Amino acid sequence: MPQLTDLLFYAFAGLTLLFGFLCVANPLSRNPVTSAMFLVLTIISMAGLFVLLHAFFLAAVQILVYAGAVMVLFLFVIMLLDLKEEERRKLNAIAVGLGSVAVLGLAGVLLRALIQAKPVIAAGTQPVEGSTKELGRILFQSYLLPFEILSILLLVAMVGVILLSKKELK
Amino acid sequence: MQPGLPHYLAVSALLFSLGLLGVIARRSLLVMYMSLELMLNAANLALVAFSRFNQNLNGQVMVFFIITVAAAEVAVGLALIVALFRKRQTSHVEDLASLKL
Amino acid sequence: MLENLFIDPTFQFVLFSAAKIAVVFGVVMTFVAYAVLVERKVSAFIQDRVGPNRTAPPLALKIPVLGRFLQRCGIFQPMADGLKFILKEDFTPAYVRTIYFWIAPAISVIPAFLTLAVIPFGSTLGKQQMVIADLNVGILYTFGIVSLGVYGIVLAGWASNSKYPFLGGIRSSAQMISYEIAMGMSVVSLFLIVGDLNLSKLIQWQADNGWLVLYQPVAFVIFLVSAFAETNRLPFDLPESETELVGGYHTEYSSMKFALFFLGEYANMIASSAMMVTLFFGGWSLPFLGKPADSLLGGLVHIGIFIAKMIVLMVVFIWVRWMLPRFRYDQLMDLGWRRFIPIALLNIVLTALGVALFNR
Amino acid sequence: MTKVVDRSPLNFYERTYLPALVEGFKVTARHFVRSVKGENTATDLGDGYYPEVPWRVEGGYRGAPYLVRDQEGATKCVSCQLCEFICPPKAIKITPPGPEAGPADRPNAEKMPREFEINMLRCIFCGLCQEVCPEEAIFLQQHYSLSGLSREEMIYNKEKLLKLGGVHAGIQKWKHKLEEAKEQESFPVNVG
Repeated sequence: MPQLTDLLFYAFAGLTLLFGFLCVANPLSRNPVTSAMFLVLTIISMAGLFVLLHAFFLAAVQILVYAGAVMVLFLFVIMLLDLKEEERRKLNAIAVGLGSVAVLGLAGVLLRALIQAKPVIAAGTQPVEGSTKELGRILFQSYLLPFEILSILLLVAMVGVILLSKKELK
Repeated sequence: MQPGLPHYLAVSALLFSLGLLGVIARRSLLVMYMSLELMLNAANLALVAFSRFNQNLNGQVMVFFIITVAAAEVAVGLALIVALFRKRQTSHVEDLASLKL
Repeated sequence: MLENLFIDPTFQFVLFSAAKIAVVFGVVMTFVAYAVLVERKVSAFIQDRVGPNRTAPPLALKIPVLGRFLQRCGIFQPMADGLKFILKEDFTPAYVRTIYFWIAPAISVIPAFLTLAVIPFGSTLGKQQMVIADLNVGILYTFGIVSLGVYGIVLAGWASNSKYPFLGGIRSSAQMISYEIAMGMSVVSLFLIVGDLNLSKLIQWQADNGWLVLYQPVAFVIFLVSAFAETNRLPFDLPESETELVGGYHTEYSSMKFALFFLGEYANMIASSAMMVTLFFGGWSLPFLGKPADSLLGGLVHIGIFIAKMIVLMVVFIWVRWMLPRFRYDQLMDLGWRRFIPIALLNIVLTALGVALFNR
Repeated sequence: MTKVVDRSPLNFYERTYLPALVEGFKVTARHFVRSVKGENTATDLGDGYYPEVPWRVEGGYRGAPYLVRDQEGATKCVSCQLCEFICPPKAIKITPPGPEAGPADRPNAEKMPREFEINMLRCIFCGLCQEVCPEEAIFLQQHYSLSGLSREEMIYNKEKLLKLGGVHAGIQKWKHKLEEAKEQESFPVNVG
């Protein structure tokens, strides 16, 4: 009898891929808002996968940052720009065809590599628990320098965005 | 079958391919940008899976960094798109082919 | 076979969780209905009016004195309101984006209820912990779900395809993102002190060491004001301000779809009151009742204490609505970005210093 | 020239909004407590509340427009259609009698309206019809709670309007005109 968590993995994985597909290639709607909403759903179901991997902190952060802030920003911009014209454009058939071939090739190569790969990890060992405390300790001890660099990056991004969004670019 | 590392990696690979498909096939800057986010998320999933099955938390820390960088990147990218839209009244990549504003 | 099933821990877990969800859902729905009534009564009394005092089923009026009294109190008004919402014509304007127009009300209700899942509304009853899901990252979960609440409003504004709802939606998204930051930063200092993200442990800490509002009054003020902004209540109800945007994002909505927005707003109010009780006012604990209950009666008393605290905070929510005028939008943004975020940051730094100095 | 009055600058304590909050709380609490104790207008309505005891309307109130009869009970309207023309929302519709109609039922009038309809759903109670009427036949009266179950019901016809309007004995234009006319007959005019 399969475990509940195993079933949940297949459910969440299926949902993630389905929503991801509907996000990039929705056959019914080419509206950017629809894409954005499906991306939100993709992110939420991915948070489900994170929970199954016992990365609770990251699951929460994933929803909080991606679904709660980044995608709202996307939605905000889409609505602000009023992209009615975009929905009426025809797709370039050649580009879509060749693109699909390339993507299918890539997916094939990746999956083939996965199947042929020898598992390096011993099957019996206990998987690691992603507790928030442990994560914080590593973040502020081993990764302190990258963390500080990241904060400077955020500051730079903030200044850049304010500069870009000014009416007159001088 | 009990899902292990290969299962998660397969999902991640397929998600990455979907993101790539979006970048290639869709012509709206915003949707392409969203597809890029999808690819980043695929990488996140792979890293979390590695971290879980590899008995150390470094992968999760990396994901933490990626999420932060992605947030900053989205803010700057969207500001650029809005600025571009103000100048050209379009966010369609085929209309944005010239090098000068 | 059947007996085995009842002993099976997974089955028990599912059973008790389902029971808890059903009870919490029912209680919250009742609370929403009567919060509306209290709101109407309080506003009426503040403005020298009488408020709802007529509705009553004929049967109830047969009770000698009590029936009349209950009618005067408006006890039956919520039922009439609910019935009215269900029976009204459900009107979808011709130029809306139909799918989003239909799902937006649902999206605005769901997060409000999901937040309640991690809030410990009592200590223990029997052997069961009185929380639906005792997550290790409870507070982060809450913030994540609350941040999803903005989608309902933004989509409603956009899908209505009309100017005022659109302005309401845009305003609301900017407002909610801004105040989420201040809100999140204000609670960081709490967790610096307690050292855990689990809400049950947070309450236990408060039961042992005193309420956190005494340690962190600044954080409480920021959280309270941000909660007003997050729930779109006056003085921050700019997304729906009647006098300038007609009704904001729900201008085009009628009947049950409108009722869902209404429900969402009040459920959000309940959720944030419950959150504040949990974070700052010691949850189910009182200064002399700090131990998890071992008897059935004790458990019920703890639940009662939690609900009483929550009602007090909800009356604050309702009272403030009739006390303060609406802010201007620039004042709102100024308050969020230039006052609260720096103050919250400073508060975090000071708290961290305090913890480092005293908590060796 | 507009005069700009400088406000006195707020001090730090005032800029924290706290005094305003406290003041607001005091005012609302005072009203609340008085209402609960029953010392406010809220509970001091004497006879009762609105549906049972109708709201008392003050003199200048502009309610629904109705047609009125004169002191002898005759229709005052002469279907001049001025009100129909002036009506901003086009709520009034008059059907004049036409050439074959009989004489009016009162002196000094040639024709009465065959039908006179006011669509109360359109009416905005502006009072222009009353203003413009040369015969003083239509008045905005103090009827404020108009309701009905169908749209047709809300289009008031002549009979209904006359019944609701009643006899308007106060303003009797033609009575005075008749007196004046009689005085004119006994020329020279008695000035004293």
